[in-house]
Amino acid sequence: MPDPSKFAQALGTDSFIVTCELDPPKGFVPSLLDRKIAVLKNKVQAVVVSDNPRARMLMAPVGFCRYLLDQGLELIMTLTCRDRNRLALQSDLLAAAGLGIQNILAVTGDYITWGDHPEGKPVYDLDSIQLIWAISQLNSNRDISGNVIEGTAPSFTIGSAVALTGNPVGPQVLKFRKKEKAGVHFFMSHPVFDLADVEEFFKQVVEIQTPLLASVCLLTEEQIRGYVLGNYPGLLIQDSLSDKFKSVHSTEFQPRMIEHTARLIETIKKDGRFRGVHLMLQGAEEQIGELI
Amino acid sequence: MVVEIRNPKFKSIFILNHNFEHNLKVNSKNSKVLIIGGGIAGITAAVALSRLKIAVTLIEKATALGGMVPNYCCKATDACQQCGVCLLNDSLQALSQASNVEVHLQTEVTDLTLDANKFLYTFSRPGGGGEGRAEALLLATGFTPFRAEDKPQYRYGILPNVITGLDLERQLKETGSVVRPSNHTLPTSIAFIQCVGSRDPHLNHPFCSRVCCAYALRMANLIKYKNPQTEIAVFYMDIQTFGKDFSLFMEKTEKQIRFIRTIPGEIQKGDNDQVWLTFQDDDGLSSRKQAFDLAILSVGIMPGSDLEFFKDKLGLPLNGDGFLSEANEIFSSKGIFLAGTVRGPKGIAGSITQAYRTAEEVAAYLKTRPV
Amino acid sequence: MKYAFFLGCTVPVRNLNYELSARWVARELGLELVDLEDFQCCGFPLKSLNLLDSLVVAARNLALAEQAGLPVCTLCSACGGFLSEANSHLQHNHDLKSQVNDRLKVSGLEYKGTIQVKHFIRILYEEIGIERIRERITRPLYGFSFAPHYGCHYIKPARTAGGIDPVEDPKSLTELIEVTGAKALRYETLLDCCGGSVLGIKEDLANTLAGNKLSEVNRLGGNGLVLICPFCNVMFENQQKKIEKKLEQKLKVPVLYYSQLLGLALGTDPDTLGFKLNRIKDKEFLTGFERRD
Amino acid sequence: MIPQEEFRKLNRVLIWGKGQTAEETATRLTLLGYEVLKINPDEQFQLLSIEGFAGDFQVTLQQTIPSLEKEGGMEMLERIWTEKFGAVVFAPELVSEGNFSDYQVAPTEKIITLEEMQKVLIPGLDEFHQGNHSFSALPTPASAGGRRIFAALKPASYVAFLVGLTTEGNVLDMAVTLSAALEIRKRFQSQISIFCRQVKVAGEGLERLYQACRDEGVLFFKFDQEGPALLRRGDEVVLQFEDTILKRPFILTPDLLVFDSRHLLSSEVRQTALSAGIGMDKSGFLQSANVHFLPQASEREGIFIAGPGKGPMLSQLSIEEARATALSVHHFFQGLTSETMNQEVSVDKGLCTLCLTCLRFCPHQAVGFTHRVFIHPLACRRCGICASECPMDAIQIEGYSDNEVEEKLMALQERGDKPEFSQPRIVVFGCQRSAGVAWEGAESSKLKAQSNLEFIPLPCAGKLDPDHVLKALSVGADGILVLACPEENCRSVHGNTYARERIMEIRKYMEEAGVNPGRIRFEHLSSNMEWYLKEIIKQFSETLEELSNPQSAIRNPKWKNGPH
Amino acid sequence: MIIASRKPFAEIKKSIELYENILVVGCGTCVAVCLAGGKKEVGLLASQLRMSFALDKKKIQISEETLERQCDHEFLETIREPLKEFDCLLSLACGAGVQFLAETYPGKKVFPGVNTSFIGVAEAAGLWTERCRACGDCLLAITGGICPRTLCVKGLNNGPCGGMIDGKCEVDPERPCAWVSIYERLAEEGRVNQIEIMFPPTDFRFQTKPGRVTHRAYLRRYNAGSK
Amino acid sequence: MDPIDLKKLDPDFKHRLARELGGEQIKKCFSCGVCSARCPIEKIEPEYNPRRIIRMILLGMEEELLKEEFLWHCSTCYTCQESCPQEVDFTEVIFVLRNMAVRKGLAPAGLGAARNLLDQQGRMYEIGDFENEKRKEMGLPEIKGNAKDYRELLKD
Repeated sequence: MPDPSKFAQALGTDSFIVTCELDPPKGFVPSLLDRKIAVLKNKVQAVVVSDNPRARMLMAPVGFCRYLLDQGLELIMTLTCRDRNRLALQSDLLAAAGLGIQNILAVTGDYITWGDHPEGKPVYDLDSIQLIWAISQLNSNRDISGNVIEGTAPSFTIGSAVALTGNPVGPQVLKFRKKEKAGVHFFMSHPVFDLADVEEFFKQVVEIQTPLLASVCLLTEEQIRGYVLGNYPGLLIQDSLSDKFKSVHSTEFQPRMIEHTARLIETIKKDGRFRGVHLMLQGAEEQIGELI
Repeated sequence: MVVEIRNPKFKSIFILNHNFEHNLKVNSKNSKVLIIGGGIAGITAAVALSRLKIAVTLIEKATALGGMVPNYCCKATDACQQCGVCLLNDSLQALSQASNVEVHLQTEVTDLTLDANKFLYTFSRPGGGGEGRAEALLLATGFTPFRAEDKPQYRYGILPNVITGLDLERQLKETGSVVRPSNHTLPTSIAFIQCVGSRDPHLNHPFCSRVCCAYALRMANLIKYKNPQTEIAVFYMDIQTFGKDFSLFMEKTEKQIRFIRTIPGEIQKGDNDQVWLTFQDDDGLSSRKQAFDLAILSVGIMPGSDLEFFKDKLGLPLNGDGFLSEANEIFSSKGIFLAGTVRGPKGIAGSITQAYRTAEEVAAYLKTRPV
Repeated sequence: MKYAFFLGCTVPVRNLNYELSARWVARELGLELVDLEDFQCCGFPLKSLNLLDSLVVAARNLALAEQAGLPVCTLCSACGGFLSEANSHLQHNHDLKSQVNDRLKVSGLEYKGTIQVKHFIRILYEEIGIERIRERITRPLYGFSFAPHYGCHYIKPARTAGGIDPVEDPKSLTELIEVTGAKALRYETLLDCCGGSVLGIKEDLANTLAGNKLSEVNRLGGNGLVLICPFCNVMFENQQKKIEKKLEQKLKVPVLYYSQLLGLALGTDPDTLGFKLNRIKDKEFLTGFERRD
Repeated sequence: MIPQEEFRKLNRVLIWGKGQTAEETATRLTLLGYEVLKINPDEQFQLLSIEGFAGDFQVTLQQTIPSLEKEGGMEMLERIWTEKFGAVVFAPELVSEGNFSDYQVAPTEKIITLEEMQKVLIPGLDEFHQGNHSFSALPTPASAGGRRIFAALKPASYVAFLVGLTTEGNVLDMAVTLSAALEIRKRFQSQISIFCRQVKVAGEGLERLYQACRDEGVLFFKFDQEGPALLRRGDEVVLQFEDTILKRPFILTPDLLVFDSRHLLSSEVRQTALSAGIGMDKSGFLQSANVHFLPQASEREGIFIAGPGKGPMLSQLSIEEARATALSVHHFFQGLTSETMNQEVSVDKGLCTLCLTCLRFCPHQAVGFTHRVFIHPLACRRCGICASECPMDAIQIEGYSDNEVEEKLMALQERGDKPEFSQPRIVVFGCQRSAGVAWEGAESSKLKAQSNLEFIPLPCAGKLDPDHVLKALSVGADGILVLACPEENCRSVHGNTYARERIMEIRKYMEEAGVNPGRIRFEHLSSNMEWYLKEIIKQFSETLEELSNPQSAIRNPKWKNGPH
Repeated sequence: MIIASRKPFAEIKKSIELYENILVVGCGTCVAVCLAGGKKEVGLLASQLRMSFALDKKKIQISEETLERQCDHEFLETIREPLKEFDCLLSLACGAGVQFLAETYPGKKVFPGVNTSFIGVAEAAGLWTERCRACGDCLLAITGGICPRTLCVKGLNNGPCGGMIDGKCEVDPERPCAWVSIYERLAEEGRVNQIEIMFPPTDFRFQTKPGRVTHRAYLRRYNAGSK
Repeated sequence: MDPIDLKKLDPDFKHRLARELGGEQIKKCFSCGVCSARCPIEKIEPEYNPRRIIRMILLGMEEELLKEEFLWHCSTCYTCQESCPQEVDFTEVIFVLRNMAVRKGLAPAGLGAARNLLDQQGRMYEIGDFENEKRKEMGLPEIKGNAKDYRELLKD
C-alpha cells in the first residue's frame, strides 16, 4: 500500500488546512494556467480539481490532475456521478490511482440542465454514497462487483460534500451519517456565508469525527447583485449579504468582498469545528494571498 | 302537532313534527291572488305563488313588465358589481314558464273593495275593462323616483349637464357610455351628488333611500372603468352599506373616486356648459366652487303615487315615511300583502327576498284563512 | 281693496320716489291705501337684540291695523317680512301671544291675530293680478330690459312669507316687469342678497355683497335694476359710488322701483313717479321713453 | 342516468343554525308540512359532511358531550352519526368578537363591547328585533356587570361609542348603537358621543332614529380616515381626535367606552361550508358573492343559506330571510316530481370511461359514480360544463347536444355562398340566459334577421365546446363570437371562466391550423346590453373584413367552400 | 395510468400530408382520461386538419373513429373492415397503442398523434403528474410510498443531493425534493432507520428492454419456445 | 392648538338654544354644509361659517361663540334656512345667538343706538318738520306718529 497522501497526513495534524478549487481548462493552454499554479502552490495544502463543474464540459479531471501533479501540487480530484456509469467511474479511479492521484472528492454532481449540454442524458448510475463505498472497495482491492483488483490496492483518501446549511437539515444529516458509514475520510461543506447558518446542522451533529473543511466562496459582483439569475446548486446568497454590498461601487467591489471574505475565514478559523477552509475563488485564484 | 324533544344530553336539538302534507292544497278556482304591479317584486311573487299551484292575476299599468328595472344598466366592469339588474330576466323567464299566472298589461285597477275576505276590483285597459275577484291582494306597486326639479338649486331640467342617476342608468343601458347632453362629448370630470330628495325632512322625506349609494358608486366605478382618466367626485353624507363584500368594494372605490362629505349648495352654469358646484371644501373651513363637466343627482326612492288610492280604498295606513306601513298583521288578517318598494326603499335583491317572503305568507294565509 | 299702508322707517324719509309711485299706481289700479297715524317701526331692527321686544313692537302695529280692521300693505320687504313673521309666531304660539299682549297693555292695545300682512308687490301680483294690469298698460315699455331684484325678505322665510314665490325660482316680479312690455333679465346673481342688514355693522362686507350683483347687472347691460325694498335701495343706489370705488370699476347701474316702472307703463310721467329723486337713472331710457310719444 | 327507484325524496329538512332565522325557518317549514331537525352549530355539535344529492343527502354529524362523571377531569364523549335529509338550510348566527385589538385597548370596567351594552339595556331583545327600536323602562339588571354599567350611567357621565371605525361598519351595529344611545339618554341623561365613519341608516326607521338621537343631544363625530387616538391616562382612556367640521383638536375622557365588534362566521360553520362545497364571499361570510344565488341558493341544489351568516343584517331582514327560505325549500320539494326527472341530461354508458372529468368540473356537485358516472337530475342545473369537458362526448344536454349543434352548423354550410353573404359570416355562441336574451331583445331584432349571423345558444357559456367552434370554422364561418356573462356573474359559478380559458386553447388550435386567431372573439355580455351586442358585431365584422381583405398583411383563410 | 399529450400540430400535419384518406383513431382509455386522445380530441384534431388542408387547397378526406382501447387486439379488429378505405392511420393512443395498431395492420401507414409522457395520476382537473418510472424493482416499501427514482430528478437512492434548497429540488424550485418528502414521511411514521442503511447500486437488469411480463399461470405456455 | 376637553364644554347649550324661539330645530343638523355652501357672507368672510357655528353650538362652545364678532355679520338673507334639508332655521338661530350675546352684554357697540332711537321716537329715522315739509312739497301726507308708549313698551 502506498503512503497516505500529503493531504491525508495534513488531516492528521492540528494545522489549519487551506484548499482551493481549480477548474480544469476548456482546451489545454498551459501558459494560461501557470501563474495560478505558481500562486496556489505555496498557499494551499491541496488544490481541488473540479469535474465538469455545474455541468459545464471541461477537460477530464484525471488528465488535468496529472498535469498539476507534474507541477508539484497536492491534489484532490473531484468525481461526479453525473457523467459516468459504474464502469467508467471505477476505471477513472483506477487511472487516477495509476497516475498517482490519491485524494478523491466524491459528489453527486449538479444536474445536467445547469450546464452547457442541457439536452444530454445524466447518468447517476451510482449516487455519491455508493461512489464513496465503491472507492472504499477499491482501497481494499475489490471492485463493486467483488472482482479482485490486480496489484497494490489504491489508497485513496475519500472526501465528500456536506450541505451544512441545508433546510430542512434532517435529510442532510442523514446523508452525512450515511457517507461516514460508507467510508468517507473528510468532508467539504457547501459554501458558507455566515456561521449562524450552520448552527441547525451542529445542533443535530454535535461531534464530528471526520475532518470537515468549510467552503468559502469569493462572490463575484454579478452574483451578489443578482445579475446572474438565481443561485446555482449549493450557493445560496442571502438578501442580508447582498444588501450589505448594495451601495458599494463597482470599482470598490472586489477589495471590499475580499476584505469581507477574509474576515469570514478568520471567524471559521477561530470557530474550532472546522479543520480548514476550502476556497472557491471563481477565477480570482491569484488573489488568494489577500485572503489568507 | 309540534313535539319538542328536550334531552339534557342533546341540548340543542329540536325535532318539530307536523302532519305531513306535500303540497299546499289550494283550489285555484277559489284562491286567486291579485298582484298589482309587475315590477321585480310582483313578478317574483307571481312566479313563487304559481310554483305552489296558486293561480295569480298580475296587473301592470305599463306596456311591459319589469317596473323600474328595465331602465337600469348592467354595471359590470371587469367583473360583476352585483347590481342585480340581470335578475329581472331570470324572473321574466320563469314567469313565461309559469302556467297559472294571468298577466294584464296596460291595465289599471279603477276600484277595489274588500268584502268578506274577497277582493272585488274593476280595471280598465285600452279597449275596455272588466272586473274580478281575488282571495288575496298583493301590492307591489313600487316607488316613484324623486323629482329632481323639486330641488331647484340643482337646476335639473335647466342646465343640460345636470342629469339624474336614472338618466345616467338609461344612458348607460342604451348606449353604454356617458356623454354630456350639451354636446355629446365624454365628460372628463363628473360629480355625483347623493341624497337628492332622500334624508330630507325639509322635503318630507325623512328616510334614507338605501339604493343611491349603491347605484351611484357602481356607476362611478363603471365610468371609471370605461374611461379611467375621468375624474369623479362623490358628494355624500354617509355611505350606506350594500351588497356582499362591501368593504372590499369600498376599498377599491375609494382608490379611484374622490369622496367629499358634504352636500353641495347649488349648481350654476359655467363656461362651455360646465356646471359649477358650490360646496364646503374638504378642509371644512370654507366653501368653494368647482367646475365639472357633468353633475349626476342621485335621486332617491319616494313613495309611489298610487299609494293614496290604496290608502283610500282599503284604509291602509301609511308610515311616517309615506310608504305602506310595516304593520303586517293588520294587513295579513285581511288578506292584503305587500312586497318590494311599496313598503319602503330597497334594492333589487331586497325586493326579491321580500317577494318570496310575502308569497310564503300569502300561501300560508290562503291555507289557514277563515272560509 | 283697502289696506292699511305701512310705510316703515326708511321710505317716508329717504325713498319718497317709492312712496310717490306706489301711491300713484295704487290709486290708478283701484287699491286704497289708508295711512294709520300710529304706525311706527315694524320691530325688525330689534330682532337681533331681543326677539320678544321686536315681536311686541310688531304686535303693536298689527294691533293698530286690527283696530282699523284693515290688512296691512308694506312697501319695505323687511317690514313686510317681519310683520308676517310676527303674525305667524303669535298666531300659532298661544303663550307668546299672551306674553306679548301683557306688554301691549301699556299701549292700550291687544293683538288678536285677525289680519294679514302683504307686501305691495304681492298685492299687485295676487290681488290685482297680471291680467288686470295688462289691460291697464297704455305705454308698453317695449325694447327696454330690466334686472329684477327680489330681495330676501320679500319671499323668505318661505314659512311666513306666504308662499308667493318658490324661493329658488321666484317669478312674481319677473312677470310684473314683463307685463309692462319690458324684458326681465335672467342672471346668475338673481337671488343674491343686497347686504343691507350688515351695512351698519360692517360696511365693506355689505358693499362686497351688493357689488357682486351690481357688477353682473352692469355686465348684462339693460336699463337698470328694479327694486321693491328701500333697504336694497340703500345698498344698490346710495352705496353704488362707494362700491364703484371699492371695485375700481364704473358701474352706473340705474336703480328704480317697480312702482316707478309700472307707473310709466300705466301712462304717467316720470316726475309724478318721483324719478327726479332717483340718483342713478338711465337717461337714455327716460328720454327714449319720452320721445316715443 | 340512475334508475328512478334510486331516487329518494326525503321530506326532512336539516336546519343548521340558531337564532331567529333558524327558528323561524324551522317553524315555517313545519307549518308547510316538513319534518325538521334543527341543530345549533356550536362546540357540541358539528356537521362533518354533506354527501349525496338534493333530496337525499347523507349528513354526518358529530356531537361531543363533556361528561362530568369521570374523576380527575372531564371525559369527552363523542358520537358521530349519519342522518338523511332532503334539504339542508344553513342558518347560522355570526359570532362577535369585541374589537379591542383593533383599537388596541383591553376591556376594563369602563370599556365594554356593544353586545354587553345591548344585553344590559335590552333584555327583551325580541322586541328590538321586531323593529321596535325604543325600549320600555327596565329595572336595574341583575348581573354584576350590568349593575356596574348602570352605575356608570349618570346625568353627568360621558359615554362614548366607537363603532365602524376600524371596519366598514354595518347597519346592524349602527342600529344597536343608536337605540342604546337613545335609551341611555332617555333613562340616564348621560352625555353621549358616537364616533364612527359612516352613520349607516339604510334600514327602516333608522334615519328617524338617527334624528331622534340628535334631538336628544347625542353628538356624532364622523371620521374620513383615522378615528380618535386612544391614550391611556392612569385608569382612564382619553380619546384624542380632531373634529372634522371644526378642524380643531378635542379630547374626551369617557366614563364608559363602548366598542363595536367584529362579526364573523364561526370556524365550525366555515369548516362545514368548505367541506360541503358551499361558497363564501371574500369577506368570509356564507354564500358566494354571485347575484344568481339570491336570495337563498347555494352552489348545490337542495342546500340553502339564510340569515346573518351571509353578513350582519337587521333582525327584520333575518325574519324575511327565514320566510323566503321556507318558500325556497318548499319550491325545491315541489319541483321534485317525475317531470324533473325527464332525461334532459344523458350519459352514454358505452362511451363513458369514468375519467371523472365531469365530476371534477361540475360546479354543483351534481355528478356521482357507481359503475358508471351519473348526473343527478335534481342536483344538476343543466349548465353543460360536463358535456363540453367530456373527452368522449358521452354527456349530452337536450337542446344543446352535439348532433343538434352540428345540424345548425351544417345548415349554415348549406346556405352556401349566396350573394347576401357579402358581410362576414359570424357564428355566435352565447349563454342563453344573457346573450340569448340580448339577442332576442327588441333592439336587436335587426341582428336576428341578418342572415350572415347564426346564433347558437348555450345553456351556459361553460357549454362552449372547442370542437363545435372548429367545426363552425371548417364549414364556412368567417368568425366566431363567444358571449358569456360578466365575471363573477355566472349562474354556474365558473362557466364563463371556463369558456374564456377554452378560447385560449381554441386560439391555439386555430393558429396551428393556419387560421388567424383574430377570427374568434370572446366578450362578456349581460342580458340588457343590447347596445353592446350590436357594437361588438359591428366591430367584429369590421375586423373580419379587414382580415379578409386581400391587401391585408394578415393571412387570409376565407372559406368559400367547406373542406368536404 | 399512461399520460400523454397532443403532439405539435405541425408535426402531425407534416407526417400525414402525403396521404389522401386518413382515419384519426382515438383511444378510449388512458389517453381519453388525460384528455389527449379520446373522442373529443379526435374531433378537434380532425377539424383542425380539415381546416388546415383546406387552406392549403388540398383535397384530403379525414374520418374519425375512437376505439375502446388500442392495446387490445380485439378492439383493433373492430375496424378491420372499414379500414380498407384508408391509406393512413393517425393514432391518438399511447405509444403502445400506436405500435399495436401498426402491427395489426401491416399495410397501413400509421402515425402517432400524441407524445406518451409517463405513468401518472390526475392530481387535479386537467393536471397530471408522474408517479412511476416502471423500473421493475419497486422500492416503495422502504421509501414510505414515495419513489425517489421517479420523483428525484437525479433518481438518487441514498438521500437528497446538496442542491436541495428549502426542501425544494435544485432543478425545479416549485417541486418538493423527493428525499425531503421521504424523510419527513418516515420521520412521522418513526421509521427513518429504514433509510439510514446504504442502498446498494440499482440493479438495472430489471429494466432490460423490451419488457415482458408473463402471468405465472401461463409461464409454461409462453416461455416454452423462448428457451 | 391645545385640545379642547369636551367635558369642559357645556352640553346643555344646545338644549337651551333649542328652547328659544327659532332655535327649536338646531339639534337636527347633520353637518351637510349646504348652509355654508350657499351663504353669501361665507364667500366673502370665511370665518363666518354656518356649519361651523352649528357645530360649536352642538359641542357646547357657548363662551367662545357668543364672543365672536362674526355673529353680527349675517345678512339675514335666509338662504341657509331655506336650503337646509334638516329644517334647521339657521337665520333664526343667528338671531337667538345675538339675543344671547346681548344678554351677556356682548353686543357690538352702537347696536344699542337703534334701540334708543326706537325708545325715543318709535322709528329709526326721525320725522320732524323738515321731513314733513319735504313730503308736503311732493304731495305726500304728513306723518305725525305717536310713539309715546314705546319707552314703556320696551321696558323690561
